[in-house]
Formats: sequence, structure tokens, C-alpha cells
Amino acid sequence: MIRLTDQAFEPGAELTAFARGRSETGAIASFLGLARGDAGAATALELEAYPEFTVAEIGKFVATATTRFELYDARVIHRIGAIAPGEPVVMVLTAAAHRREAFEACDCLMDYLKSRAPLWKKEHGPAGPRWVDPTTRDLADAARWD
Amino acid sequence: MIRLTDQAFEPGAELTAFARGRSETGAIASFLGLARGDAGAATALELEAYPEFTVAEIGKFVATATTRFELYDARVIHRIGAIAPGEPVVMVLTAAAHRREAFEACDCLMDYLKSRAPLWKKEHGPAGPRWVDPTTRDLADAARWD
Amino acid sequence: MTVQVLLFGKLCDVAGWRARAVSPAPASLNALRLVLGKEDQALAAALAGPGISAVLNREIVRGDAPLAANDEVAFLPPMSGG
Amino acid sequence: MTVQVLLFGKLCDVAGWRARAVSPAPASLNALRLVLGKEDQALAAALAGPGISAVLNREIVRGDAPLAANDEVAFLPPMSGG
Repeated sequence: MIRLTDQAFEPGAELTAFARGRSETGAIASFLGLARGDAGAATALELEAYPEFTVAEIGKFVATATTRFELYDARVIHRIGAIAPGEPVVMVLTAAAHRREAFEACDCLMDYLKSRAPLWKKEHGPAGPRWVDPTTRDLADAARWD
Repeated sequence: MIRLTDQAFEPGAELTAFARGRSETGAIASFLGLARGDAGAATALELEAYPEFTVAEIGKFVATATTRFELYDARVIHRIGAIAPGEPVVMVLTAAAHRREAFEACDCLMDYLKSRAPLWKKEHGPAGPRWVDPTTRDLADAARWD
Repeated sequence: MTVQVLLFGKLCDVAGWRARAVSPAPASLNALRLVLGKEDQALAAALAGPGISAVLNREIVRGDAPLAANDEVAFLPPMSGG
Repeated sequence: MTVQVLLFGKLCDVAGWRARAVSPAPASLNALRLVLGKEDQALAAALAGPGISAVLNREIVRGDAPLAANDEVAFLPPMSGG
């Protein structure tokens, strides 16, 4: 349900596996976050986790979202370690009877991952590395669901 | 960009193709609508289109959404003809720099497809066939973007 | 001198046909509605119902419009995809 | 009688280490903060900064908490994933 991985993953294969055999699910929303190159300004991302704690915390949040949005299922895949531009960083999948719940749950989970899940992101660029803080918008987005 | 098809399609392969080679896209949202079985109450869906007109109309709406939400790209795949429970009916993919725009565009496109695109849906169940009208919620959802 | 008429969704079921040529071509969309309705009261009622759109040569038309030979007219009931 | 201390994100860069054993085990989280800060003023300032969370044996702790031998304490800077 929650997977941290230091290996590249294949988003299409994840979606196929998630969508299989769902005769009662009407709606699957998914979000895929890719490392942006920012036209050369970012050469790589580095993601750090506190592995068991991070998985457990994300799992608690997913369980809450599953109840709140009446999901049939949810899945989070998050890269850790070094990530090249264009590579998938995160994928969230949600399954529900109807589209509104699937969309909102996916949106809510992404907002959580951006500023509240125990993950730390470093950008490596021509000017050297810098730790990325959540933006004002990230914080406001996450607060929408409180 | 817009595809109507009377053949089953493979959502994972669509996502993989859409996500390929995007070093500046930070965010890909996708929605996959599946035919629900409704625990035996629905045995099949049938989707009718006015093919060239339907593709052209959806194309106009996608072009507007692409500008409005500053998308890099968008893709709509819609089944026509007979569809069995559990099979994909529709898939919408959106690519943007940031997640909010990708999510909103995907949501907006789905609302459009549900009640404003030239498509007609018939449900075949034990009680016989019936044409599906958009629900009050579908109409309200679509009006959010006006 | 014909126009091609297409029906979709529940309009098909009401009329019992999907496509037909109407000859001679009526002068306008409203005249075509009258011609179709004269032969089929259920279709007349359905075409006058809420949310029916008319499409002339693949462009949506509000209200009336003149018709010419070989035009394609489609009547569309309320839409529901996805 | 040691506690294991873990630092993440920018706290690692400030301190120059990621994990260390502190021995003897301080009696509380606040006592541990003092021990770490006494040797490293930059780390003391960073740990007192906004948005630093403490995690004791994989549970988030607000404020102070007693420590026991073999506890694992992690200090987490503001989070940003996705």
C-alpha cells in the first residue's frame, strides 16, 4: 500500500496493477510527480526518509483518507535517494465508487506528502545543493483539508 | 490527443506513453473511469458518439482547458460501443508544471465529458436497457468551471 | 435535393431510425422539425423536449437556420459520457 | 546506557553527522537537546528553530519526554516530499 524505493519505478505498470479486477470501482484517480529539470537549473533531486517511521506515518494518513473519502483502495509509491530530471518521484493512486471522492483523496494525499510526510528533499543544481522547504502554497494546500 | 475507440484500451500503457520524455513536466494527473458492475445491477454499458463531431467538440474543450490551466499536454481516450463491467470507459491525462493545474484540468475535463460532450450512455441491466441522464451532481460539477 | 438527418441516443429509440435522407430538403431547421414531426408525434415531442441540440454540418446551431441540399443535420439529446 | 540519536535533512548538514549514540543516556528529551547543543552551537540553534519535530521510538513527541536506555530519538526539520 505504501512503498518507498530507491529504484526507478514504472508508473504505467503501477496503474495497471492497481486497476486490475475492480468490477465495483467506478473511479481511479492518479497523480504522478516527476523531477523537473527547470531548464538546467536542477540537475538532480535527492529524497531522504526515516524509512520505517515514514512508511508508518504515511500509512496512518492513508488510512484516515480512506475512511474520509470512502475509498476502496489507495496506493503511494515514493522514491528516495537520487532522482534524475524527468524521473518519477511520487505516485498516488486512489479508487472509489465515484470520481469526486477519488480526485479529492488523491489531491489531499499529495498535499500531505508535499509538506507533512516525513520526507526531505534536496535539489542539486549548478549553484550547489539546497534543501527545499515547503512553499507557502504547499502549506495552504495542505491546510485545506484540516 | 483525443481518441474514441470501440476496443478495450490498456490504461497503464497510455500513462507510460504520456509520461515519457517529460523533463520539464512536474505533474501528471490522470483519471480512469471504469464500468461499474453495481453488484449485478448493470451488466454492460453502451456508449454512442457522433464520431467526427464528438472528437472535434472534445478537442475544442481540451484546447480551452490547455490554455486555462497552462497545461503542457492533455489526452482523452473514450470507449464507444459495448463495455463490460470492470473495463475502462474513459481516461483523461493532463501534464503541467505543478500539481494544482494538472489536478484541476483533469477534474474539469471529466466534468465536461460527463454531461457536456456529445456522448450518450446506455446501461444494460436485468431490468432492460436505459439511457443514462447526467445526474444533478454531474450538472453542478460541470457548472463549477463556468 | 435531400438533407441527411441523424438521431442519437434516446431519440433513435423514439423514432426507430438512426439516419435517413429527407427529400425534398426543407428550407430550414424548423421546417425539417415539422416534416419529421408530422409523420411521428412521439418524435415531434422528443425533438421539442428540453436539452435537445441541433447540429448542422458538424456545427451546433441555436434556434433556426436555413438548410441547403446535402446538408447534414443531427439532433442530440442531453449528453452523458465518461 | 545509551540513546541513539538520528538527524534528518538540513539538521544532518548542520551537525555533520547523521546518527550517533549519546552515553550516558540523558534523563529527558530536553536534557538530550542540552547535551547535543553544548558541543555544537549551530546544532543547538537549529534544534531550537521553527518546525523541528522530535520522534521517540518512532512516535512523534510534543514538548519533553523521559528517556530510557536504548531509546531511539530522531530530530526532523520541516518536511517536504512529493
